Amino acid sequence: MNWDAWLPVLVVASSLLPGLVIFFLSEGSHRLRTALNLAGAILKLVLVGILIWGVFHEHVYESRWTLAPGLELVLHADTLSVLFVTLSTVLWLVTTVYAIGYLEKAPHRSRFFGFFSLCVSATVGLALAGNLFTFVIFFELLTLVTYPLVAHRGTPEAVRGARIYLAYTLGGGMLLLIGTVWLHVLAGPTAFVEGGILSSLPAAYHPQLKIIFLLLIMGLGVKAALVPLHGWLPQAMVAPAPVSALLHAVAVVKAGAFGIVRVVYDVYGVNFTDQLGLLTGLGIAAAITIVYGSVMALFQDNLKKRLAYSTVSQVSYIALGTAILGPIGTIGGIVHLVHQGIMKITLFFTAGNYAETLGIHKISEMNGVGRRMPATTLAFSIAALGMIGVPPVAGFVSKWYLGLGALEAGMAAWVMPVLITSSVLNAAYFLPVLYRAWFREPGPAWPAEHIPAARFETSAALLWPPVITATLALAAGLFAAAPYSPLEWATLIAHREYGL
Amino acid sequence: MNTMGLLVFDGLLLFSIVGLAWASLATTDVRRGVILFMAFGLLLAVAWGRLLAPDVALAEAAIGAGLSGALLLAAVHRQPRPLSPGATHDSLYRSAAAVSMVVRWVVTLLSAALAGTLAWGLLHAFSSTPQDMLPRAIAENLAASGVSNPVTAVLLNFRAYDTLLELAVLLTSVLGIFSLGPATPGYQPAGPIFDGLVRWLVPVLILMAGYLLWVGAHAPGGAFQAGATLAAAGVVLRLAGRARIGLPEGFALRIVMTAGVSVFLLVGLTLLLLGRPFLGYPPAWAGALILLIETAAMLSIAATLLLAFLGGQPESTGVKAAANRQREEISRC
Amino acid sequence: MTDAMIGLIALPLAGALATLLLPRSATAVAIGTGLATTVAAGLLLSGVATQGALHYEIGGWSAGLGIALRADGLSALLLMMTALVALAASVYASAYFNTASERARFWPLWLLLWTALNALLLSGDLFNLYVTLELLGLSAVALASLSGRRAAVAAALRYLLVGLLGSMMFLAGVSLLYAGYGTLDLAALSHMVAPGPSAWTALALMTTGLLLKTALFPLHFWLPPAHASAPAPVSAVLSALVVKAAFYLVLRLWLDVFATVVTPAAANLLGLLGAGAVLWGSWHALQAERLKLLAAYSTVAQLGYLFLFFPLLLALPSGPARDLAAGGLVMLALTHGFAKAGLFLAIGVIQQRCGHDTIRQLDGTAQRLPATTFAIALAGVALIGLPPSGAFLGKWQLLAGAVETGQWLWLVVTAVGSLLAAAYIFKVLGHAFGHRPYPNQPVTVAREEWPALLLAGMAALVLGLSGAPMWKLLELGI
Amino acid sequence: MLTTQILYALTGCMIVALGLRGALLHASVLQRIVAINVMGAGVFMLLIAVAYRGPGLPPDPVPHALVLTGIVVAVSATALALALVRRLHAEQEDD
Repeated sequence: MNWDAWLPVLVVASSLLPGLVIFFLSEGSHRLRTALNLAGAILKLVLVGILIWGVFHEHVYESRWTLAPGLELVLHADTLSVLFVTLSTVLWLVTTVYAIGYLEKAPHRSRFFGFFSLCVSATVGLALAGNLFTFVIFFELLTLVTYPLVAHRGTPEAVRGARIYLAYTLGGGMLLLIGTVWLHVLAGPTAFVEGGILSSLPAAYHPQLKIIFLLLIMGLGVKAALVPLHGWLPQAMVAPAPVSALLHAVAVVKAGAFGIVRVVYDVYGVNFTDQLGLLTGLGIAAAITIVYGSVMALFQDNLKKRLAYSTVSQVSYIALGTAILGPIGTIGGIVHLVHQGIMKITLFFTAGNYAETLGIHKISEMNGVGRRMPATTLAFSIAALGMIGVPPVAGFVSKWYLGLGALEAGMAAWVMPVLITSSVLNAAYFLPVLYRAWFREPGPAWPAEHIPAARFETSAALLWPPVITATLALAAGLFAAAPYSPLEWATLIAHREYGL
Repeated sequence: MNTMGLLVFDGLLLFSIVGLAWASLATTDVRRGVILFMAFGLLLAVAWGRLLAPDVALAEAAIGAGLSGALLLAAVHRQPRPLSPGATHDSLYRSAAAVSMVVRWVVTLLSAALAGTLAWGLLHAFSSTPQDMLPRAIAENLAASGVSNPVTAVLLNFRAYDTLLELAVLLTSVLGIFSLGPATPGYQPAGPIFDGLVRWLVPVLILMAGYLLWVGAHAPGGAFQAGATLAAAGVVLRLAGRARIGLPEGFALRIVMTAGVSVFLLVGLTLLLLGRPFLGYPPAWAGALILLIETAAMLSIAATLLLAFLGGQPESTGVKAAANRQREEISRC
Repeated sequence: MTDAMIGLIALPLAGALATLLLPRSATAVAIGTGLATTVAAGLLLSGVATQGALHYEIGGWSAGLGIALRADGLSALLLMMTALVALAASVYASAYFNTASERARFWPLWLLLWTALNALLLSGDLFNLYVTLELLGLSAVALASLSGRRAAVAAALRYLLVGLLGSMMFLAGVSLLYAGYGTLDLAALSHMVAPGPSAWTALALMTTGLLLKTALFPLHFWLPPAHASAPAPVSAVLSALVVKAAFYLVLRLWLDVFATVVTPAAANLLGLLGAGAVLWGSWHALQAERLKLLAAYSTVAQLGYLFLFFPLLLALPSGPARDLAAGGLVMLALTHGFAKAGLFLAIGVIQQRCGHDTIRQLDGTAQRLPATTFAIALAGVALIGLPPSGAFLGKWQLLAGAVETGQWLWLVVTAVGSLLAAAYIFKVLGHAFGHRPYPNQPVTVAREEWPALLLAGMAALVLGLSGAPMWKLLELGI
Repeated sequence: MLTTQILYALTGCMIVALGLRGALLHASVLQRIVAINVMGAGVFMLLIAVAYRGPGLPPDPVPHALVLTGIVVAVSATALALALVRRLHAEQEDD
């Protein structure tokens, strides 16, 4: 069998098959379930390694399957998809370990891990999608498999939050579907080609293309939590911590941002989008979301809600990066896709640790938590500083490139103030938390101490994942220039997009 | 009968037919409506005779007016009190009195419009030259069909598949009736005069059924008319309060009920095995096969129509026709 | 291959007679006949795929004089779906009815219904279609009133009266056509029929009659009570197959026989009625208190989508675009067949296990019957039209056709309809998440839950992913 | 004689209209069943009128066969409808 055609399918299947098997496992078989999960994750990591090496050397991996005449399911590995696949695979491995620790005695674990693996398969499938049709299929599948995860706890709030999440995402999915069908009718099957394919269409179609662009961006914007469409994200925080960590920091939210990057670069082509005057609109929407998210985060006492609003603003940096014409801005946007993922997942892990170990849900309860759980709080601090953009953590790198890109593209007039205000706001809602955690005296007793302080401050499976991801965030910042680092890979993508 | 006389006859006949139909539907007393409907059916049979359709006239008289009338009268007789409108009224059509005039006018206009368009379409169809392709084809192939009566040829040879399905329809309706409950209680024994009439009438009916069956090959008649006459004999016996009305019991009853369809199917399939098309009788054997099928069909038509009149499986048979339906046991969750 | 056609009619009919004559071994005979009929359907499908449209003259008489059976791409696919759905429902029914007398009464009527469906899909003669429609109507009514409860009998009675009205109108249309063109054979008629008063009236009458039987929007009042009160396997087949057979006839008449007579205005009227059905059906499904009513209203809505295709098929010039839209229509019809049958069977499991199917009190059941809930979820995915399901491809073609012909109303209606469908499906699925622990074994009643799971899986996964060869098959049909 | 054919066809249309009106308007089920039978008779009259070729000429046998089949189908449908009505009455007495 030719390896090139089967590798992308294997990457998707490596989490799909264990997921389907886990569904039918009875609740009791922990070891088998854990083994299947970890085996799937490691196998995927190995396959992705091969993928990275192959794509770096201009090797083409593509598998096709026709669903109907003119409608093909295409999995094609190019530089941009590999970046997102690597991010998802690494973080999935870490989150699986974390989830095994987090759900120690919880019910319905077979169902949880089944849908968990399906969700990662959908994300990886979405990343590897070769044309807009396949992207839409995996986009809707992602909605379908994340609904049970958000509603996992079964409490009335969880079901209500899941229903709101569903209403938003299915509505967005319908807009995306209509836009894709319309584009399909105008321009035939739209494959993702670096530099975009729509510039060749006759000028008469331009008004229609503008409406289609609006539909696509609104459809994707729901998942990327652009301002008017972000309502579901804070509601979906009722989900268990590993779900919020992987889904709302990496899979779901990133899928929306990744979709915007795909549409702008590989369907319309960034120059053609600018020629249609759509880039500035996208930029303004992103800017509004950045500021709005940060402002709203200020007022949240619940730690996870604050992180949720911070996600809303941080994801729009990626949209801002795409809106900045020029390779440097693009690098800034794309590299932030990875950096934000690593930093935000650390924050959600640590929030999960606080809740699981000490029963802390509100920031007001975090006085002196640094003394009780030093390692977790250290990880929290690294990630928080990264979010603010303090070197050497990864966040600084992407903000630096965004600023540089704005200067180079002459859009500094309104991009720089946005970057500065949002960084200040980030500091405003993260630094007090750090101060309260490190320098305040702890209260008489923790709200609900589940796990006593034995050799480590909490169970191993809960402690090591945030520490690993914090070091990754640090490494991404320090060794940004190293080969195969996220920044290097983003530069490679930008060069191929702009054909340098 | 010169053309003027015919015209008068037609006019009179059609006027009374439409009059009876209107009267039967205008009255609110169901019993009166049913009786008028039976009269309407009989006049209709005369109309078919007038239009040179003797086979259909026989069937209309025996089945359309006769048996349908008997079924309807039995239903009216059993109806305890006027059906309270609440029971089966549709949310759209409340009891006749409460239906506002608007709805009546709308429905009347709607039906008039339907009749108008139907007439308009028909006149257009009649104006074009009558297509005689099919009658000519039947005339040519009549010799090979094994019977000389064209209607029987169409029913049992050219369009035999239709008749097979039609017998299946009859079987389905009886199975549906069986699943709805036991047969109706019988009637009290007949007085001497009625008993005498029955003693004379039933043998004549049976003889006529046999004749109709046989004559169907070359003159108006056939399985349906014969079956209906046989069923009529059974109905008369039932009305006379007789316990035994000639229906077999249990397994035998089921054999008779399915005789028509199974013989038809067996003949069709064996012909298929012999390399002929399905239901493609070899000309030499056609006559005999048609008679065989018609006999079986007559028996099952008579049995099914009689069981329909009885309203279910006669009690005395072995099958446990429980008095009221035992509810499905549904296990609790 | 033509023997497969005869087999498709003779086998279930012989099965019906056998189950009537041998009530004790009725279940075994019925399942055996079902398997044989499914094999025959498979043979026919492969025959049509290799040799193109098949044609068989019963009795050897040439078309017009005798009755011709026809099987093209469309009818072969519908026959295959009918066989699979009916077989799965038969396996389900063998476990659903627990008293011997019920089973003895159920099987003959069930196989007669199956005969009627096969005969209707194969028939190429107008009057023969009338007889098959009557056989279908009567057997469906007899099955619907099987439980003997008051609600079921009243609904079945109304269903019968509406069905009779529809058949009479259909017959009036047939008599008009016979008066005008002197033949009853569909193929001959499609060449002879020319626009004119008799053709328009005949089309109008026959279509009204069939719309009564398909329960299209204004004429749908009889469907929800009838389908909701019938036993589970019966309502599965009623919703998935019986109404669809009547739709198949409307399709056959409008696109084959009356192709030259049909005007875009008439097609738009059908489209509008379909749009009304989508919105009305989805809205009432959302308000439904009981699962079976929800599924019945969902049938009314899903049939509305199928009628939305008519204005598109009329407006698109015949060519690849039209074939794609026709393929989308058939894919949507097939997927709805499988999904709705799976949904009704799953609801039957819940109703039997709990004695009720009111949605509000579903919490306990949904968690204790994970396989059933999973079947409802899969069927729901197919009913909404979310990806891996065939309905996604069907709705894609519907949207593409709407965009291409610039008829934006259908696009908006489809979008709103799908979102409403998502609302009422997930209203049900919301109850599947609770804190009660799962039973160790996911499948509790194997013989009832596996058919539901397989049917729903067929709709949600198999049709969506392996639907490509179906389009090639359809070039032969519409 | 063309006028006989048209005369009977028009009467048929009128009977169909009467039957339809009765079927839609009547509340009592039995009368609705009668009305449907009347409507059926009307349609059969159309068919027989179509078959009529003139006083001396042999009529077209196909519509005759169709009407024969139609009559039998109509009676079986009526029988089932009446059984359903009877069952409804029985249920009414129970509760």
